[in-house]
Amino acid sequence: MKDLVAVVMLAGIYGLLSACFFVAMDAVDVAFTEASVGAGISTLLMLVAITMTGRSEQAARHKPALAFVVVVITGGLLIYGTLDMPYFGAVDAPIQVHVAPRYINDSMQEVGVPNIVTSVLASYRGFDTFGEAVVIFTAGIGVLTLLPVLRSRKGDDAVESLNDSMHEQHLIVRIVTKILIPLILLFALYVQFHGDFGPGGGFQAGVIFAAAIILYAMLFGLEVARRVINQTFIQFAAAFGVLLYGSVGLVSLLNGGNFLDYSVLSADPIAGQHLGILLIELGVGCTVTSVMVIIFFHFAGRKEDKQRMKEEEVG
Amino acid sequence: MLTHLPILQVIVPLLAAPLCIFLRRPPLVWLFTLIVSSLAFVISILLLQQVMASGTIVYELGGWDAPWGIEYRIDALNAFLLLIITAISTVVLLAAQTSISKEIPKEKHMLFYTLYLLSLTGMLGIVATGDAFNVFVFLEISSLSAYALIALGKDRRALWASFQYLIMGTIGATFILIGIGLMYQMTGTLNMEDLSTRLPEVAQTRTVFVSFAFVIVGICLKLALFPLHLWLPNAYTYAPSIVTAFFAATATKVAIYLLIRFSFSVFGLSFSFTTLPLQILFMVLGLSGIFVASIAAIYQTNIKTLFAYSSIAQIGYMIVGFSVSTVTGLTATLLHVFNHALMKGALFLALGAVMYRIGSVQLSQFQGLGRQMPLTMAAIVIGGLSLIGVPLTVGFVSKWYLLMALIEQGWWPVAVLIVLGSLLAVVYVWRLVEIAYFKPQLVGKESVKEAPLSFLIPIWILVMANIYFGIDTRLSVQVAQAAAQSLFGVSP
Amino acid sequence: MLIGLYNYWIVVVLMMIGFYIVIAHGNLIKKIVGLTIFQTSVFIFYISMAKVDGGTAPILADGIERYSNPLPHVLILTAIVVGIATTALALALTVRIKEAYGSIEEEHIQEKDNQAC
Amino acid sequence: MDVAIEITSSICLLIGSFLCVSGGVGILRFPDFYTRMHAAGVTDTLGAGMILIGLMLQSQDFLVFAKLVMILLMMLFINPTASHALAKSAIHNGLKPVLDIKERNNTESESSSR
Repeated sequence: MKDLVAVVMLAGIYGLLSACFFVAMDAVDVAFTEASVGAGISTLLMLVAITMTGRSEQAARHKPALAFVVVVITGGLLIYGTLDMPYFGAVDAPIQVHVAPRYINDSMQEVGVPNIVTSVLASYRGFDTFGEAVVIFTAGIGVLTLLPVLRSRKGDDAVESLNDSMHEQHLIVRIVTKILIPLILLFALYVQFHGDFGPGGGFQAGVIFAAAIILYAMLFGLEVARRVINQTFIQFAAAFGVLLYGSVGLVSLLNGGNFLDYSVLSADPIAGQHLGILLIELGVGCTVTSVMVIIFFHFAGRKEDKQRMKEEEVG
Repeated sequence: MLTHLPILQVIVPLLAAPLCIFLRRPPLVWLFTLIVSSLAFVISILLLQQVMASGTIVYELGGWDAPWGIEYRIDALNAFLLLIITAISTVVLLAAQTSISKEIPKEKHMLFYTLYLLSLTGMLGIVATGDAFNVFVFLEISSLSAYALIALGKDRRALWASFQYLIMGTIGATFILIGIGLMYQMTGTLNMEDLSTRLPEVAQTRTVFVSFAFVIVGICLKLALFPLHLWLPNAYTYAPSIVTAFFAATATKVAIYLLIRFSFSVFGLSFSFTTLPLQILFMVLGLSGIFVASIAAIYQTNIKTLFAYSSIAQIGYMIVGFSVSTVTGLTATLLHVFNHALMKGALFLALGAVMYRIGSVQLSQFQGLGRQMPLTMAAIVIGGLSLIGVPLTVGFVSKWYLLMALIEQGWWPVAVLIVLGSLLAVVYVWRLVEIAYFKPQLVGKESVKEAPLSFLIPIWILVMANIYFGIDTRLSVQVAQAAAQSLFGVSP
Repeated sequence: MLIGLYNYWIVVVLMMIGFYIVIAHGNLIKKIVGLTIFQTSVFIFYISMAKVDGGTAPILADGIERYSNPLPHVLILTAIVVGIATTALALALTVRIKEAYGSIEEEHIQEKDNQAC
Repeated sequence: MDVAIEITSSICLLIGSFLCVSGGVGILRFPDFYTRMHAAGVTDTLGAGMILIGLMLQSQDFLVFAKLVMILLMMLFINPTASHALAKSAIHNGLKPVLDIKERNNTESESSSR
């Protein structure tokens, strides 16, 4: 297949299908994330990238033989490795009897959150999630360094006129979007704060929140969106999320517990856990939203800036 | 506060990274980064003291006990590595501001330091943690920041090098992820300590064997072990000088640490070395790495590439020491990890100084540099001697131990090959020396001044360390031996 | 045995398709797509081992006795985030490579590098 | 009563599934972009709508019912808008609908390569 758009769309569909598979495998939280990331954000980013790098693949020789051998060896090794595995769905597999039972049986008393995934994610293995927030922060900083804004500012009038012409073009879509965006934001907030009881949490909420902003930017022009959401502000927000997470840990350290031990945040351990989880989910949400927006703005902004520079060269 | 040292070690640079975004002004950020890095250095010294005095420190994150929560487990090996990483990072940072002022546009300086701190955090996190999955998370933090840092290089080839590294690195990380998954599936736990007690029960299964293979291959990709080294030369050549100095001295060391940790502590010595032909395999790979990379280094005209290849060769020495799998062998490997960090730090920083003054590190540009930048070139020469393994430098100490380990086992042929490999190092170092000292200065070329003090101080700190630890070996050998013994003590 | 393990075998095949795309294709975007497929398949592998016969989603509710294992879910949530971070960075690099080299084919880039040397 | 609801809901679900499948076939079989979009857009709105109605009839819980209604409303908003945006951008970028059999043969190779 030479058309990269088709390739990217198929990859997105694969993401969506695997999300469906995750639902069937009882992993609702993961399915939610995979749907928003695999089918949503990553497809979007790839499409934006393709608009800059060209849509079709050039015919090129590649060396399938060697790659094929490597793949067959790796795959064969893996198949060989599966032979001694516990069977699919087995109740007495090691992973079902060793560490996990404590999460299932005791998390309600120890953390007090019905969604076990949330309690493991945020409390038992809270440090992994901290690492996750830092990873996404790193990606944001990385994109910032790789694709800096090439601002060659034209006057604001040009933006306005561009704005007007776009307004006529996308009338219907814009009006529907105007109705939808508040709903999307509302849904994001619901996901953010309902994560304790159902599937959801900071990361998913952050992606949805960012999706609303990205939708706005796509329809009302990047310049307008950039004016609404200041660049420096959004960088601060990304840093703030990580700091919020970290400071929750530091406060628990100062209160005499270990790092990220939420039980000491409040007199009642369960209340402390609730408070801690709420705060760190907010931190994750904050970082994820701002990083996703940063990434999108810098990809799409790169394209617009390039176009503008080209026009200026010609004109 | 002392009980919280293990986590502070990682958290201090981690939280400093987002704070950089708030500071924004480059000189301020530089100073801040430097302070944070030295703070981390102080913490690592304290940790090492504690570990040497009272044994392994365990720190439970979130207050959850081990297999359920994540724990940090610091023993002599971790503390040693933490010390190396923070020390190198601090020394390299001294020169950072001067060096990047010419290599990176000003508006990116703040982001550079943020990424630098993140990368430091990632490495510290990998080393400090006692949880297999946590390793993966911090591995990705350090790799992602590494890709971005390498891509900051001026040459467009930096981008391509970074992309290749990204692909290889991600494949490696995914392999590690698969390996950890298989391990988890057979034991039900992710904690390394817990894994090491539960793995022997299932050691005979094919799944565990495959999981071991995947983890090791994944680590070797990160380690740039021959023949998986292809990403390394380009990445080191085109990255900004500071980044090269930092990564050459630390990144592969972290991978070596992981290799040792997984094969000795997690899977256990008897599994790694008696059931599998790992000894021979690593011996062959290490030796061929030494020879292929050294010979490749001889033909390079770009000095950064030359030393990048020499890094691959040095990794070969570490791997040979590792494959001997005796206390002496492992001591040699750990010593070489420490010593190699010192020499490569000094060498690449000195190259950074050359880059700063003449804007290129092509071999031809070095003509007559011996007289124009005497201190910098002297540092390069001492670093080169150390690479060869001349007595009174650190390189000699680690090679001496390596030879002892080999002779203890009666592997004479290998010992001879190691000495031969060192002779190859003489060739490539000599080429540089010849051009720098014995060729006249290019006609019509402007004369260059000696590098600024901000370079000379860190370079000479490292060079002095090269000589000091080459003469007074008590400290490094004692710690390395303690670490090696603890590894064999845990898994007899 | 076939029934007990077929799930893993399918996952292995998916993984290897992704892996093959990464190493065999020269187009950088395709490489990235391959990488996401490879990673997503590893996620599927983790999630399938968490499944318990007769279990439900790990959200505590009255009257339900058996839940799927929540730990792999947590790990994969983290891994998905790591995956998207890598993808974003890789795409940014691709865009820069296109600007610097005028191509996103591995071969052309290497040719240009060799000429420059 | 229960039986009646059960039957109605099954019929709704069946029709919905049939429409979805036929939409899928349409995407594959129709000659050009616009007709394919028609297949996708129209049958998906109706097909998914019927499935949702079928599920609503089966829901015991009010909360579930409310959620399904929300989804239905959303679909009714978004699907036509998305089809509209697609068609519009296609026509803006100069993709001509196939109007005639003769013309079709000329452009078929072009459109099938997409």
